[in-house]
Amino acid sequence: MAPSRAFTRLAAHRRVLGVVGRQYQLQRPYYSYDHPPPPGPFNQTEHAILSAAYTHVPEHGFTQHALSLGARDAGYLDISTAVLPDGPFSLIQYHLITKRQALAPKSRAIFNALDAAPGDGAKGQTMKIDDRVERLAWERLLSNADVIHRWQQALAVMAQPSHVPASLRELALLADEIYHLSGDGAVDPSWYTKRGTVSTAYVGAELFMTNDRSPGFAQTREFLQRRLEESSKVGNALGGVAQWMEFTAVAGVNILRSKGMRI
Amino acid sequence: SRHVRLFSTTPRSFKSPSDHATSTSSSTDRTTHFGFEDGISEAEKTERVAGVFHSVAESYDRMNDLMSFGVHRLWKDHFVSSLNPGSSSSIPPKPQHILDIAGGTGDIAFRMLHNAHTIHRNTSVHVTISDINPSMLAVGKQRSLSLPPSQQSALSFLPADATALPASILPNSIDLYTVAFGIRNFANIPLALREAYRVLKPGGVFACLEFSKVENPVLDAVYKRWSFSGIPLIGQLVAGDRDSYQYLVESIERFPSQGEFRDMIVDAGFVVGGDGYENLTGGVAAIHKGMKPLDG
Amino acid sequence: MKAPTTPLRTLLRKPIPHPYQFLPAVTIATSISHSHNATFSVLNRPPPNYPGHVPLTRLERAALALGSGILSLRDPHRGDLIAALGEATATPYFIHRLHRAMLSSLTGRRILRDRPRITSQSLNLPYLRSLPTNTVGGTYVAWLDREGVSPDTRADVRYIDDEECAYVMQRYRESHDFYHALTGLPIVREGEVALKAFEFANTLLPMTGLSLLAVGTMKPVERARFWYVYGPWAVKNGLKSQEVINIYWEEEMETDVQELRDRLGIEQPPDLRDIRKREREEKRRAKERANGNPAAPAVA
Amino acid sequence: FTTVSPDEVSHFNALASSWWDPQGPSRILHLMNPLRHDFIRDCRFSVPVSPVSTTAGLTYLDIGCGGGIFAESAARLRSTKSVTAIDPSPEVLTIAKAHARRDPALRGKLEYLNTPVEQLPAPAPQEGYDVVSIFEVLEHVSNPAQFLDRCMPFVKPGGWLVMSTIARTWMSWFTTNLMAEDVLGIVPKGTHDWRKYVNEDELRGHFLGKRDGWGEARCMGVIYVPGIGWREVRGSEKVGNYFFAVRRLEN
Amino acid sequence: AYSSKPQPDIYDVVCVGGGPAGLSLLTALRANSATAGLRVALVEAQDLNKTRSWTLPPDRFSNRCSSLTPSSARFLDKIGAWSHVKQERVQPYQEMQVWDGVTDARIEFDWAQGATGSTIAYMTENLNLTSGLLSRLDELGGTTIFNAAKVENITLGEDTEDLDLSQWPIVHLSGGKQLAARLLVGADGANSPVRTFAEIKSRGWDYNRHGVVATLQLEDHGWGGDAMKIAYQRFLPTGPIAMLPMPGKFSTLVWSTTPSNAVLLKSLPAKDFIALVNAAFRLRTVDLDFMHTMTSGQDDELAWRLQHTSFVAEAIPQTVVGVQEGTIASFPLKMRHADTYIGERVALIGDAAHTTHPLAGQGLNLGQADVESLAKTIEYSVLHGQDLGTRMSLEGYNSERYTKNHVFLGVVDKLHKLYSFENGPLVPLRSLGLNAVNAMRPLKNFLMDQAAGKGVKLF
Amino acid sequence: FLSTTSRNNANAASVADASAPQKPKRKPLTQEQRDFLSSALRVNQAGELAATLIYTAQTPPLVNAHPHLRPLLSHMYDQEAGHLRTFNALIAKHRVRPTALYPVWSAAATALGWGTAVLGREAAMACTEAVETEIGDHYNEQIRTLLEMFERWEAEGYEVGDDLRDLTNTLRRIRDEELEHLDHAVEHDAKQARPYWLLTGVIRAGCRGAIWASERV
Repeated sequence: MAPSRAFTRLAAHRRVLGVVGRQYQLQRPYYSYDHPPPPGPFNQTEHAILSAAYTHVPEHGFTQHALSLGARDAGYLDISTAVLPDGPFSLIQYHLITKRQALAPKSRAIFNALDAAPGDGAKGQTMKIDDRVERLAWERLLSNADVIHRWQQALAVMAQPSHVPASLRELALLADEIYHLSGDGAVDPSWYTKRGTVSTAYVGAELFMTNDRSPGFAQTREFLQRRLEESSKVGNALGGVAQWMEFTAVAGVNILRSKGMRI
Repeated sequence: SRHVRLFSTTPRSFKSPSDHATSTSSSTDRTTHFGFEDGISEAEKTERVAGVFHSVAESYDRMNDLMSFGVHRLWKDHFVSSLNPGSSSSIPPKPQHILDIAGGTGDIAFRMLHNAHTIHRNTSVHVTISDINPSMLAVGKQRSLSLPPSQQSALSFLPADATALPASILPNSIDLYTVAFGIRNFANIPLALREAYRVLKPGGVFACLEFSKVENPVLDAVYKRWSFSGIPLIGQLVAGDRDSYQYLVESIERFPSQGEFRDMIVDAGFVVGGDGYENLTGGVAAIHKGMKPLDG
Repeated sequence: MKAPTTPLRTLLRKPIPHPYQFLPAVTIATSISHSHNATFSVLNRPPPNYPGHVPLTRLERAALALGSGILSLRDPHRGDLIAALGEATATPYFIHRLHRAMLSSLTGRRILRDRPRITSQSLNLPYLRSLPTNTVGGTYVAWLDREGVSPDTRADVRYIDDEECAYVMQRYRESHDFYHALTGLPIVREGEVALKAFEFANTLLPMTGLSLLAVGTMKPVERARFWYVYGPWAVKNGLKSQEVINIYWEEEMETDVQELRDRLGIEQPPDLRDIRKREREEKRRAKERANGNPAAPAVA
Repeated sequence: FTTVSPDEVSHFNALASSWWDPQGPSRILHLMNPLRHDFIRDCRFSVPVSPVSTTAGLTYLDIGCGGGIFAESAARLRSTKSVTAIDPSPEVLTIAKAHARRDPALRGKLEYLNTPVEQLPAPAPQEGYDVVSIFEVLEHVSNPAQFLDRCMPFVKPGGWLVMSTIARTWMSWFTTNLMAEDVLGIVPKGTHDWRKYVNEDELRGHFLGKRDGWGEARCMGVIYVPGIGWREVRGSEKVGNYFFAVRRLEN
Repeated sequence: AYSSKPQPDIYDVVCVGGGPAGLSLLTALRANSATAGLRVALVEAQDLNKTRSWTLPPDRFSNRCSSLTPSSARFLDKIGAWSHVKQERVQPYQEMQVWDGVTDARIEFDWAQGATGSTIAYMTENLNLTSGLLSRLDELGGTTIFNAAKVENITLGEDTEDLDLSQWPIVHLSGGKQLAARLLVGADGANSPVRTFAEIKSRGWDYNRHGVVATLQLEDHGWGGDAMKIAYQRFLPTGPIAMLPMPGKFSTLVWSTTPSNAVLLKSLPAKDFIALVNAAFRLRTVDLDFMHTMTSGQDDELAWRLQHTSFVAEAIPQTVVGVQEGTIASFPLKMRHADTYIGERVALIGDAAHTTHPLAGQGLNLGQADVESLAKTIEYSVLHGQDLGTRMSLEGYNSERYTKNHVFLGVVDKLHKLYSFENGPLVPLRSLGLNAVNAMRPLKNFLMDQAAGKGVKLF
Repeated sequence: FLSTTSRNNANAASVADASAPQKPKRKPLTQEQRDFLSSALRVNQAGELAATLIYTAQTPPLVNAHPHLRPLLSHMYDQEAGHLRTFNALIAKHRVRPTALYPVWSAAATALGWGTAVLGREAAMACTEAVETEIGDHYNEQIRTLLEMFERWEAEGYEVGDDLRDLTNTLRRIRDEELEHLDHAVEHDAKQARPYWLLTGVIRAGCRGAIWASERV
């Protein structure tokens, strides 16, 4: 019965930590590298049920039915799915969180492979941040492939008012993960604009993907690239205008100073 | 004629249930509280609670309406639909045995039967309504007559004390253990939780719907003023009995907050999903759910 | 022939409102500057840039456009009128846009350089007939035979000033039949209008747009079919696909039609010919039932 | 007996630290300084120049030199042999000496003395300085006439006595007292006492009257326009600041 | 106490940087009698002897040229340097054709009809100018030149007991030499160490364009022959291309284009490079874009396209037939402007103060105008005994030049941005404007006077 | 021993292995602690940004009028720029969200710097003194909370992570440098500014408001 004792200890352990509040698993301020990370957003039971239910999604979609099938596979009772806080939405969240967390190992694999490949000369390293962002967003879209025919239904569930904050928070975390993995360290207002653009581009591409019949979702990738390019062009234009306005303002002050005014 | 919810604990000595030895001593003269009066013995509390329910018996629903601005019916519907009894992945569906504690008038039981039998057409779901107060059970029996026969056959009534369930309920036999607006009147909540843990099957779900702490400070201030001044006043005007309503309001205040109650559930050995609770209307009431782990 | 080296300034500064107006005194080796020469009058027309070229003043061009537009609506079979309408309305911007589209693609430039012509002599029709039916050449020839049309019925371009733009218009006109083969739309009015809608979305030539007015003259069921099936198909595929003017038809004879469609990004529309055939039979059967034997079972 | 007024000295001591701050209160003096050299050059060239004096280099005596604005600039000119600058206020002289040390070109050509003009030993009759300058001093002196008499012997025959001061008119009150000091604050408060201003005709009268051996007086009016600086305005000596010079005839 | 460190020797003006701006300032100071007495020093990192001994045969020209306006030429003449410049290598031009590559709207700059072709500007090689200035400076003598001396560091001096140099900049040269400067003039290029010492920020932005320069040989002396030389500039969406006449059949190319095009141009063999240059003046922009994607075979592509493109031969430069080997080079284009030109005992002139887009070819002229103004300010200080290094005396220079340069930089920046659009509403609008200005002669004359620097003083 | 996950903190969805019997070496941060640390870093970045922009805006007017102040101002600016770089690195490393009011603080700081500089040398020094006192107190507070957190951990037998220890030392170093600026300001007669109380009062209130806002937004 060792696992059960371990399991109860974990439950106790969690209580001792005063781990509280759903939002912690969605909002992750202050990643600490020396302290162990807080336990994952799903505990063991939820993880067991959800991972089992996830295999039924392609067939039954993100529904209660898939959940109960998953619970049955995991050896739980049909009623056990009631313990999941939001039912089908938990399954969607499970999909979102696992795919997001899968990005980190995938990104290392891709970028290291690109570095190692001498062919195009350490492309990974010299690869511009925008290309890395595009590549990571594309990888994340590809990971939707096997549930894409069920995704419009999932979007409907996510659009319910009670679930919208959690879905948006998850999207924000995805954008932050993408930019962190692409090695972008900017911490000025562009932090917000970049994450905003990649979020809108990603959501647009995901919607596009739900009815994209082209082989290998090639058109979705084109859509994503076009959307990212547009936003970067708009960004540059706005950046240019802001730069010009600042330059002109400072030049005005300099002219007044050159004319002898004591400012 | 709505019967009063009667609640009394038989003054038997408490057997400490199996391996989960808990801290409280087993002597009968443990002190507990009755509303804001502390230091009264447990037996005396059961005595006074029974008295309260007698006087307020006929206005049970009206009291709930007052406390929840009439929303408690919606809470109960949401409570049952979120549990979704009777839904099953296999054909023919596996039988489910549901135990509804302190469900005298049968509100929750009837909704569960409706959910299982009509919505899911799963007749192999059996609901046992248990309450310590025989008159509440009588009211429940009387109301169950209006149910369709198939549902009536799947219903049984059991007068019992939640902190010491009778032997007729075998350990590891219950699929779903629900308690609605009752647990705050239990004399010893941790004991009741351990009882629930004992009787539930591995994978079984403990679910509780109860008034709770309002989270938003502004709303909380308003709600407190309403419950402490408005309700006893109305109780006086409508039911001519101020102290019972006073007790009801105070018992809600004394009931542990969402987080604390969730910890008590976790202590009893259950596993909770996410936060372990779900607030209704900003925290006026809350649904707590726990599951007995497979290997528990 | 090199121009004498009179100082440019004196040349350009003649008190003529337009800076480099064509002057008989100095015959400039290259053609008239493409910007419009407004002041030459109907009497002394400048020499043609290419055989059959008739330089028009703005007024004449407008008159030609208007006249050919109205008349071709009344009688769509007048091919020459439609050709004139196309040329008259193409000049200010549209033909240059198409010309730039050709110039910015590799095959487009090759076409402009080689200047192939699609006529019954230039195409080896017997060889094409031997090609399997799924190839471009095969379908084109099969379509020619089925519609009973010959590639030579195309009129020459006369009213476009720039000589290369004239060839572009000529090429578009000669490839029109290949578009029929590519999309499988018949030359009956409904098929023609659907193809014109596709061409308008793809090449933006005003004549193709104007011929959409012919939708008004179609039968209600055809019009409904256009608005709900063929119209949206034409616009979507016309915009999405690459420029069809840049297809080097002579080199694509052997390629499979579906493969070409995928390469260009065009989806095959529902076969209009079969639909109309079934529709006709149904009408015939309904007519027989109405006047012949009312008891005949209506065919589902 | 002395014409130095104590409160004037203390006022200029407080001003000492910001004397050389380009944006400071004495900016207006810095801007006027070049015009002084133009005026002196016009004066000297208005008389057929005797060849001897130009080659050997001129000697200057600046009375009331303050921070040494004019003294330093005179010393830097190539045509200058030596400059002696005197001022009664000790602090302002320490500032002048400290500032003089910053420019190697001034070494040996500029000498500061902390004495009022009365205690300065009078030179031999034919000796003296080619140019004796009294800039913006007259309006701070308690008895201008005596002060001038005391300064005149220092001028070498053929040399020039040059000064600049402000005319006592309502216009100069409006510009220097009201506008400059109170409203715009470009001149520190308490610098000028309107009553001590000296009119141009009084000066002219002083020299014409009883003194022989002095040539015809020359005068140039100037006006300060904020943002543009000092400009010579003909006839404005009646109204505001003006330069005044008179030449000692060789006998 | 006697400080053991070597005493810095004291100069009135130390000019860092021996470019056209630095040399013409020192020459101006030495040539003017009032300022001839000043102790001046020149510090140059490169070897000036190479500039002194610079000679090129008449059929070879350096690729770094600039156009000198008549007012700059007049200033150089005033300081006596113009006669030292090899006049046979200087090419005045009397007319300028500027047209919009997308819509062919055109403007011609030339003097009134009757005038006997007075000059718009003089095309001179930078090296020709600097060697002329250097020979004039040597002729005047009196300047201590620290040749091939690198500036290690610039610090403020100390307050020793006999001299307080705490406000004076001390220039430490590589050889350990120390120069105390009453006025330190920064003529040391775009990222100037003097400007960094004075902690003056330089603001602006990069144009993401490269200027490709080359010396070309045309088929003839130009349409107007040697008497009437014409400069041409065509505005393409990727940037303007300019053909400026040099003596004989030669002319110099300044083509501002995208970095990728610049890389392609430098990598092409001569015949393809020539084909692209000819195409850039003749063909449509869509052909040009395509030819930039080709790696070779531009010349026969050009031959084919010429048959089908209509253009007026006399309105564009004659066909380029040769390119002088080794003169194809490129440099990044940017716009920078310092916050101020003066500091305590510091003055900035030329590229150190401002860098601009070459489309108006006025980079050098702005520098020369700065020098003229600074020399005048120094002369005024010397004549009035001011300490020529203090901020007080330098204010005149900053006040006179800063606004003028800022306006000029702004106009050139806006022109570049206006003409970088290939489609959209701006294209017809700008063409309408260009044709309108071309039609109004008084407005055109005003513009030409302003450009030549002799027009009415606005700021 | 609770297995710490890989360096780049890919917190796998599976539960951290808690079967080790004895107490884990370091405790995962609780939600409050994480909120405190992220808002602290956010506030500090905003504060240092404001400080750098105030000095940038103050330098030209001050240096033109008082050239001898240039070395002092550039020294103080370099230190503030160093602080900003440190906090920018920390925020990027710990993936903390920077303050959304970044442009607002930049505009406010530039206006404040330039305004006080034009008012005169004393006003500028008074502004520096007010801002530095406010920032100094804030750093003290943060250091105190961190030390309390460490004590609680040590009491429970856990160890403190190195990044938190480095953070505390950095905060101490930066606080001392800020207080040094404070002394410089007072040396250059910040107290003589007219009207002293109004000026410092308004600026300190503004700083406190800004700190409160940046913690949340």
